[in-house]
Amino acid sequence: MMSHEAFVFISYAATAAVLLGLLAFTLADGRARKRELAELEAQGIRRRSQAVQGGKS
Amino acid sequence: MFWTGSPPFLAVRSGDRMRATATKLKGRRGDSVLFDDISFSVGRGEALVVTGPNGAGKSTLLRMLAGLLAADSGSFTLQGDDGADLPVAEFAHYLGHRNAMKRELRVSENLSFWQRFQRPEDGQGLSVDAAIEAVGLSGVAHLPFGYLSAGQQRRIALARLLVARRPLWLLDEPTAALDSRSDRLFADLVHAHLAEGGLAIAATHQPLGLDRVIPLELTGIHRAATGAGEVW
Amino acid sequence: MFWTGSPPFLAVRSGDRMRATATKLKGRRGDSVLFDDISFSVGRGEALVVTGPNGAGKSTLLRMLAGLLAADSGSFTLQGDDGADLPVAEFAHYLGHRNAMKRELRVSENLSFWQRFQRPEDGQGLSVDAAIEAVGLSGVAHLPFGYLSAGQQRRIALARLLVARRPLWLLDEPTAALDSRSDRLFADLVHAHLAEGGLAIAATHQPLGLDRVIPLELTGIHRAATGAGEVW
Amino acid sequence: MTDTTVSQGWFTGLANPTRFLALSGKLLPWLAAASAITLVVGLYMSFAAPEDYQQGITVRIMFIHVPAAWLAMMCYSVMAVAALGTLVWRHPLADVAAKSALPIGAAFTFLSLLTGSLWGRPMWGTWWVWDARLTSVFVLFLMYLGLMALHKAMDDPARAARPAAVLTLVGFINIPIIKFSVDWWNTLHQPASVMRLDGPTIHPTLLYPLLVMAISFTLIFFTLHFMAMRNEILRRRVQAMRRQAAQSIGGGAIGGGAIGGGETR
Amino acid sequence: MMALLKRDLAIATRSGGAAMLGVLFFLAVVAVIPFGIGPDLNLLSRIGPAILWIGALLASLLGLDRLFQADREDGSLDMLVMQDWFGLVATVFVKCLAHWLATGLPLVLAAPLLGLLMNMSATSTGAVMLTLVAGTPAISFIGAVGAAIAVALPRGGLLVSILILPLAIPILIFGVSASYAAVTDPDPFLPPFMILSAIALFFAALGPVAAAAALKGASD
Amino acid sequence: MMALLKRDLAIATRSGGAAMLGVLFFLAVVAVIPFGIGPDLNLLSRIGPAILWIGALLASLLGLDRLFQADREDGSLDMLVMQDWFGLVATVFVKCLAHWLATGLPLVLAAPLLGLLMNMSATSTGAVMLTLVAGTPAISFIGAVGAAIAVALPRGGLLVSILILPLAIPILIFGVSASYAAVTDPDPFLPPFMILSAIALFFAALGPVAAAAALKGASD
Ligand code: HEM
Ligand SMILES: Nc1ncnc2c1ncn2[C@@H]1O[C@H](COP(=O)(O)OP(=O)(O)OP(=O)(O)O)[C@@H](O)[C@H]1O
Ligand SMILES: Nc1ncnc2c1ncn2[C@@H]1O[C@H](COP(=O)(O)OP(=O)(O)OP(=O)(O)O)[C@@H](O)[C@H]1O
Ligand SMILES: [Mg+2]
Ligand SMILES: [Mg+2]
Repeated sequence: MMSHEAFVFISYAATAAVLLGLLAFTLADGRARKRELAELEAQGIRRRSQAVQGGKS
Repeated sequence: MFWTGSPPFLAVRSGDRMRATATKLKGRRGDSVLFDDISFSVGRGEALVVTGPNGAGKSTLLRMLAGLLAADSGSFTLQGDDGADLPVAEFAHYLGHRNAMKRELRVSENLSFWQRFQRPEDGQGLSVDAAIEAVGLSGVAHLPFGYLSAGQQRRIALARLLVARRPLWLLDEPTAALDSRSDRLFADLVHAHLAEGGLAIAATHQPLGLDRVIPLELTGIHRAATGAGEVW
Repeated sequence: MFWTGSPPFLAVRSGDRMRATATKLKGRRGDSVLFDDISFSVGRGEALVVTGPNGAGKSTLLRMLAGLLAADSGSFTLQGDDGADLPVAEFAHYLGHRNAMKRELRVSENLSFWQRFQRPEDGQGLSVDAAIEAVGLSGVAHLPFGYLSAGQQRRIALARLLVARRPLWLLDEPTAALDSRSDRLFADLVHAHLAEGGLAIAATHQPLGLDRVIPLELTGIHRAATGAGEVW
Repeated sequence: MTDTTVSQGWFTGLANPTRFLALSGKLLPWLAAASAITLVVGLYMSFAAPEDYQQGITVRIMFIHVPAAWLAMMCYSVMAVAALGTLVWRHPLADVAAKSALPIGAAFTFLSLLTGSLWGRPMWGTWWVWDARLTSVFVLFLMYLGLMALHKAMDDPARAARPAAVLTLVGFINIPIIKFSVDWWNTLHQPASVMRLDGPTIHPTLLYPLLVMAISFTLIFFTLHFMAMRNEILRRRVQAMRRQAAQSIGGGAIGGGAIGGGETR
Repeated sequence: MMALLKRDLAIATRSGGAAMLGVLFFLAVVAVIPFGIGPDLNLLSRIGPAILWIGALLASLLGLDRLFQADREDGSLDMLVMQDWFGLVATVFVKCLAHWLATGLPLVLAAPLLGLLMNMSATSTGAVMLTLVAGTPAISFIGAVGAAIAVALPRGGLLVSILILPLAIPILIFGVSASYAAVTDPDPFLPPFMILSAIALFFAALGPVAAAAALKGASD
Repeated sequence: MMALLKRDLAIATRSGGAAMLGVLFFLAVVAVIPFGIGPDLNLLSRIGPAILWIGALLASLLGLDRLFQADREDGSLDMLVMQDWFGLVATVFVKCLAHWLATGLPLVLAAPLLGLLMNMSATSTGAVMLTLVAGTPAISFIGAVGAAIAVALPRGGLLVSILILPLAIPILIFGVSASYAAVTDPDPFLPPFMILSAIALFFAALGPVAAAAALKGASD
């Protein structure tokens, strides 16, 4: 039987892990998308309305 | 004339104004505009033939006319003889690339299903046997549809148009897989349909053997969608 | 010539004796004999074109040649250059009415699957991209096959013949749904195949645009099976 | 293809993806900072809180269990509103909002299940019971995952939007079931003590840390959601540009050129 | 519409043997449960209604994903969608009905046999049959929504089940509790049965409409 | 052959991550059970192995009938049949393998989690996993025969379910009884497990050959 502290600790650790994981995934995803956009732009493909609405975000 | 039996309810009378009218239709697939600003008008006894290279958008156009795809803009209406709008879905037959028949059911079962499903209460049309006869396949009625050859299957799919009479025919490559005799037979069918006051719109790569048609050519040159289409 | 890269392993050399030979083939469907006593011989660089009305038995014949149906009697053999019998299944491509592609997979995935599945270890053939290019559809490689139009789908099905090189082509209505430009493109493909020592057997309703062909016409007149065929 | 047609109006103007990118870009740093600050304060308060006389130290699990459970339900509610947006206004940004909320909602639901289990073991003596509250949360988790699977199954986001929205709305009945399951069926799980019509019945020393943590989790949710929405917009932008590029290479498409059709008679 | 019903039934009985498959699966479920709880006839008869209901729910999932897919593949779906809104809703309704007749009804009819195997009393078996008659159509109707959503997916089977099962839970709950209420004394049978019927009616109204909407949207 | 495996897996995963779908499906099935038989943890843990096995059987049955039918409808089957005998047998084997990988394996891997939810002991969960590893491929292999026969008969797959499910039921029964034998004391685990493995091996050898023969004969 685990001590009660262990249950509390696992709860907080798991929460931290899940939330940080979600954050890391989201950041990595965003970075990958930006990279793809940059690649496309390097190939000279841009959004048609880019001139009007302005650039990458 | 092979439409025996019931009087030709579609027969052209003076003053008949049934018309299928497209106004500035625009069709898009994904991000490219296949066609834009397509307008035409087809009246009783007239046939419109859509041509164009593979991928031009013929099937897309026909599916829009049938109401299976929403047009990007523009409209297509069918007006009755009294000038009122008719629902295309109930007054048009659509024959697509696929035959809409169940392989495991007999030819006669398939056709009589569509007859009962598509013929309005007071509607007319050939009997199943007469329709099979009309496409020159008497004798196959009892075979499962899957046993037929490709051309025979297509001819049975054409027979569906005969068992429930509807004024507007939308045909997507109706003569695919047909031999030359059946090509003529098909031309006769359409002629008879037009003669009785029907309307037809067909997409095709092959001459259909019809003599008086309104041509509509899609160039197959697509352009990228802009404006409203570019959301992202 | 679009077969770039590897040397044309099929190139006709004097003394090449690869031949596809049918002897007294008899085909039956149900209780009727579709054809009987069909014999022909096709050598390198030659094409046999089977014609006949719908339901004549063209597809049945081709499926027999491919080994997908058992012949009622008679035989079909493919002899290699050294006169030895080759297994048809491994040396022939069969293109049926249906395209043998998965709608949900991308065009390139479909083709590279067939490439790896049908190309023998040491075999040759175009790369997937080159094959797509050869049928004039570069740019669609990444699209799901189901997104293509009917004619584009058929052209991709033709591209399958190019990604794995096999000497004998069995084609069932190869040009169905093709536009006239693609018809010519197809004729060029077959020409190239023949020029490099290939053999082709095609069933069709439309002129294929090939100039030197061996014709074979099925009459479409079937007779009831008798004798050995009539068991009951 | 009316689903991508943007009609004009203040609402759609505000929800224009490009404008959203600009706005959320400005807002995000503030949101992130606020989440971080409230989280630190909340954590400090939860560990400073006295132990419960009944539950001992395990009461600290409450400070993450309860906010996670609330967020799991709130996230689904946000999705349901977005689904209405998809179905009624047909705005593509609504679909983006619904889709990108999915993994976050699934994560919070998972956390509430996990911390609940970890709490249940010492308190009830079992990891899991199939009572109404727990099971309905489990079903919520399944619905998140099912919707994710549905989005993944359709490669074209425009085609997944409406079916997913329909399903989201149909599944919304589960939310009141979760909320009131403890009242409708007698279960092991304890009934509401904070969000009650007659005011909270929980002791302030426990209530305040709980509320701060709840605020913090809510801010974290919005931070992550905005980030995910931005990613999703960029993903769709890349997809659109790719398709467009491919079409201009193959298929003979030329920009803005003459196209098929025209008057025929 | 009768024509559609007849056609779908003809196809169901001719190929696939959906009815048989459902009943056999049902039988398999009932056959393995005793292994778990041992030869305790008392317990068996107690959980019998629940097992029958679970079996029926799961068996209904078989073949559900093909409800519209087969029609889509041969092109018939175009003609079905090419109707006015009421026509389409009615079509979906009839297709659900055909699905139920081919898979649900056989289960209802097989219930007495299975009740025997589970050592259930006649009252109990009767109650289960009654609730199945009311409940299984609801599964078909709500299942149609999943089938319509997954119509374009190659292997929608699992996905459809996943999407549908959570929604089918209320049907199961009230079906089982009505069955139990019929045999345990203090509980009245009618209230849960009425709720079950209400759910069934609700799904019969909602399912076809939602499925029709999904089909209209899916057409391409 | 690797290409075929890859393609079939790709098609399976296109519809939303096959592995995840399998697990989800299983979770949904397991979640539904307590609604039926009630939240009695004791009872649940007792019927747990049976539930897991029923879920596995159901997951295998969903979509099994399409194993060759999809290939037939798009014409691919012709190319598969147009191989020498060994090629065809290998092809069938690989297709079964792909089917198992996409539907059976995820269930095996998810079993521990589900065991937890069903309050099953570690031994019990382990035994179920072991029997599932041995048994679920057998269902795919014998199911292939049914799928091949179904492809062959243009209008009468009725045979399929009648032939195949009775063959699959022994797998289910031995799988479940071996799982129980592992936890209930007097019964030895090995005998039923050996029988299960023997059945699996037999079906793995017989299934592809029989299915290949049916496919060869079916081609028309
Ligand atoms: C896996 C197991 C569990 C799940 C899924 C779960 C789920 C939930 C949910 C959804 C809520 C929010 C309810 C609302 O807003 O009305 C909640 C609140 C709460 N839960 Fe749990 N719970 C679990 C286990 C536990 C355990 C073991 C305990 C303590 C012994 C517990 C104590 C609480 C408390 C104190 C609240 C706050 C109620 C309030 O003040 O409104 N939960 N839980
Ligand atoms: N479901 C779809 N999703 C996305 N794009 C599609 C879809 N169907 C067709 N397209 C694309 O739209 C274009 C037009 O297709 P359509 O089928 O209308 O052509 P078509 O003129 O009928 O050609 P064909 O003569 O080959 O039948 C093609 O480039 C095709 O790739
Ligand atoms: N699977 C089958 N079972 C029984 N009979 C069949 C089967 N397939 C075809 N037939 C019959 O065999 C005859 C020949 O069919 P086949 O498909 O060979 O014709 P075809 O020459 O290819 O015609 P088409 O030009 O229409 O493709 C037809 O009369 C058809 O009804
Ligand atoms: Mg077309
Ligand atoms: Mg043919």
